[in-house]
Amino acid sequence: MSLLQIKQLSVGWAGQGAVLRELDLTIADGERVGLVGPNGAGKSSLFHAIAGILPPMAGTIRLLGQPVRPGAFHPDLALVFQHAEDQLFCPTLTEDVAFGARNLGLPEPEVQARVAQAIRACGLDGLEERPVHRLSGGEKRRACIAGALVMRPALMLLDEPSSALDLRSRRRLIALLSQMEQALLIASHDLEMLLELCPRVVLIDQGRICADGPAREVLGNHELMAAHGQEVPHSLTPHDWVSHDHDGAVRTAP
Amino acid sequence: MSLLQIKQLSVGWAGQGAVLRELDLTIADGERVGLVGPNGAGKSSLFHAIAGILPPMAGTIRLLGQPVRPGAFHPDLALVFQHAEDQLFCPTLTEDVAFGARNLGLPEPEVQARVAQAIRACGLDGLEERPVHRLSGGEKRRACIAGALVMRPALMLLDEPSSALDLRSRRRLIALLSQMEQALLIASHDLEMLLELCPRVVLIDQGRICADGPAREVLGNHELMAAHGQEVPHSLTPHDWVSHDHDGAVRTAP
Amino acid sequence: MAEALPTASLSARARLVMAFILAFGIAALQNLVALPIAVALAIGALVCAPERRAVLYRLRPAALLALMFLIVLPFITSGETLVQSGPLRITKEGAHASMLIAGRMMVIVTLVMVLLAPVSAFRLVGALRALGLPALIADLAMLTLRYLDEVTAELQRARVARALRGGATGLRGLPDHALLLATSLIRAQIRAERLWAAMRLRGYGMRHGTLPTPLAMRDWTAIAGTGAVALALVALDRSL
Amino acid sequence: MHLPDGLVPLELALAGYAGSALLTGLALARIKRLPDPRGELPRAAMLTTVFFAASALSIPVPPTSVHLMLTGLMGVMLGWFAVPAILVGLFLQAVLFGHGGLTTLGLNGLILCLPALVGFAIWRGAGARWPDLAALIAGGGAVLLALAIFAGIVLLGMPAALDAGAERAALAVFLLAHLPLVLAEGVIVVVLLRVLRRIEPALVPHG
Repeated sequence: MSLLQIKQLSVGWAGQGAVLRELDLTIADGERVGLVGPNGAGKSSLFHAIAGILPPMAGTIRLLGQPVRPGAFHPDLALVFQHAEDQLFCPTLTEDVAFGARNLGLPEPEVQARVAQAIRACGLDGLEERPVHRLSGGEKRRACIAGALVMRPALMLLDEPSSALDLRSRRRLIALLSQMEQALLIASHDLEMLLELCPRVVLIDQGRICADGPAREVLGNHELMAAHGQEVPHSLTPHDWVSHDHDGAVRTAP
Repeated sequence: MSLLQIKQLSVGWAGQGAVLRELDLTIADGERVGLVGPNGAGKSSLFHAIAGILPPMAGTIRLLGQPVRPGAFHPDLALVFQHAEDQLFCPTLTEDVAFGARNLGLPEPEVQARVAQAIRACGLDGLEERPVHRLSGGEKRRACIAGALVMRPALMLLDEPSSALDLRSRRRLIALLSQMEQALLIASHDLEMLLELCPRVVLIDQGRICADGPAREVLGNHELMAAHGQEVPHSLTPHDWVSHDHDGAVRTAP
Repeated sequence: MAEALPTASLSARARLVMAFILAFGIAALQNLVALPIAVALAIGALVCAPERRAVLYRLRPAALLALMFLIVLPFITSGETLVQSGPLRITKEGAHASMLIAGRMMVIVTLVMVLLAPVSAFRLVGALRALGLPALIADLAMLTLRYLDEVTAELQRARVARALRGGATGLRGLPDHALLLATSLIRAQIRAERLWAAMRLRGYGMRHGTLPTPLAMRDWTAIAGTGAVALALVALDRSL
Repeated sequence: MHLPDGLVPLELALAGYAGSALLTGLALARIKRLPDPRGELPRAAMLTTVFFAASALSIPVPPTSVHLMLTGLMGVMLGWFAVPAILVGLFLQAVLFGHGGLTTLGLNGLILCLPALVGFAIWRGAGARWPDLAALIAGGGAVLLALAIFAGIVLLGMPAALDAGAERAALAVFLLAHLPLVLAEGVIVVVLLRVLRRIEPALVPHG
């Protein structure tokens, strides 16, 4: 049984026509999948549909064999938003991380244990009592992940997790995600990160899946990537040394 | 006479000690300088000090030979913040771009002419009456730049201009900045962009300048960059093909 | 069609002044003599308005309220019996009062909406500024409007995030709403600091109040015409 | 809870405008005495945006759902800025959504500004010593005060022939219908001010 099974999914916002069209996607337990595509391709809508925020116009979404009911609480699934600020609303880090665990109705010692574990896993030790708005960008991102981890979801959806992070924070985030056992679906423009994390990449454009396969094959396919407004990541471009024109074209030095 | 002359500048936020320490920096007219360093190195504080938002604890800042007075309006200097949203505070694009020009006390026809010119230069034609919150991320960034250009500053400070932009928008931004005649000081973690735009790069860490020189030399110096938590940009790393470990280390394939 | 209307080219300032004149004129009516004329005027304006769909939509809260007055007031006012059925008794005074209140309400709201619907909220605030609203209040209104959609969207995303993490529903969820609001206020404070820096750097407060452009002839004509209509209605109302 | 157009007699509406104008003048004079009135503006505007946005979203209070009024909280956090902020909000609600009215803008201003200023005064006087009590009064109490002023104005403006028994019944229904709001607002303001005093005390002076 696959963890997530999406069949013939069509999704749209009221009065604006379909954003996703008859989309099929299956994710196995523990699998890490990158989701790429231009802005407006439908990545966010897909996440909203999977999380049950946006009711589908047609098609089915099954998580662990059960249909995802719009508006219901699915602890097996966690969504990490692009803007960390939108999802950190408790006064301190500990309280925020504990929020989901408390709502699962777990006994308090179990909550405490899970919180401590999630905070440690995300490298946030020592910041337990810090007000969330005083955390740095990278810490906020990891705090969101800790708040999701504490519910022990089977699938985590991450929307642009590395955006607006500096190199060090980005590195830490990649190290953290690479150690996780959960299945991850990561939407990102940071193709280098996806290359490091995800063996499999899905390219979507205009609400349809245009490619689904091994990361190196999809991201390294110049023609395919260019057709959907993407650039092949630097590390997949064979070159010794490059110089750049001012018009932005990349030219290989002799 | 140099455009910007900073001598022995020390800066700090109230009650938190010095963030910048005895810093010297000179920028010539029309020069483009990249500013790199880890988060918390003092890049934002330097920008705030140059713009007169943060009064220096010691040292002098001269712009076009005149001292920068904290709190005063310096139309020769423009600062483009990282958060585009928070500096586009007028209802429509045209009004926002005109804001600075109107405050210079220019006659209305001159204001109109400058606004039209800035909007054209930034490739925002056709969006004149668009409410600013309806602009895309890339358009917002360019709108901020247009709002700065309209005052005809001699020096523009840009804080992470390419953050949160998709590839296409980033390309457009680089093309725009590469054509500008103003002196630019660009703080960014996007080293590839700095490499394209700035002949000179300044590396700061812990409130001090650690390196100041030609971009390729500073950014290509593995030892120096690693010592300050930075990575040498991919395009300066000689390699044919690389593979990545899951712990994030880059390994060159045989 | 919109171009054919004489009101299409009116300035936001003239529209505001006209809206106030009409609103106060109608509010002054005390009898049911002039009111039918006002109702006819409002219906005519609504039919001619290019934005009638939007206006109709915005009339809903007022219509609901007016209906409530129409239904309730006649029964709870003492006076001369008009109709009686069992314990329920409609009085003449009650019927008069309810029709007067509901009629005035609908006429005012309709006319105001028809006049102001074509103007964006930003331009309305700009018009108020030109009409002498203190700069501090006008700036406050502009900034509030500018960030309203965004802050609303942020709050809604935060609510979704709370729900996805199993936030309690009903009364037990109330403290969570306080937390969301607190977070929003802290974000507002941080945003305000950045905003202030950006405003100052672009010379906020440097400009000495520029004089608003004078009103056009058609604006003056429209205002004078509206004033005459309002005066005539009130005079007719008082003549009895 | 806004007074609509056409309900009250003209004289009362004009008196409302006079009262609100007086309050605004007083507030502007107090604001000008602040060390940096212009620098306070962005903060006041951004907080106002949040209050305005939050009151537009409904909050479930079984068996119903309410729209928060937040007038007492505005007083606590904005001080004298609450007066222009409330008037701006009322004007926009009237012209954008048809809530309230143009002729009753002055009266509605009084209904909300007076409780806001009372909330401000209570918090300044007692916020440091009895924070929870002051927050409760500034939250739920301000709603009650606004309800009272609203009811008073409606009674003044209603036709004289209104049946006394019906009047009392209507008042009772009106109060009962707003009890969930009083409760929700009281709880929310107490929790909110506790949190802010703990993690961002600069936002709530006098606390």
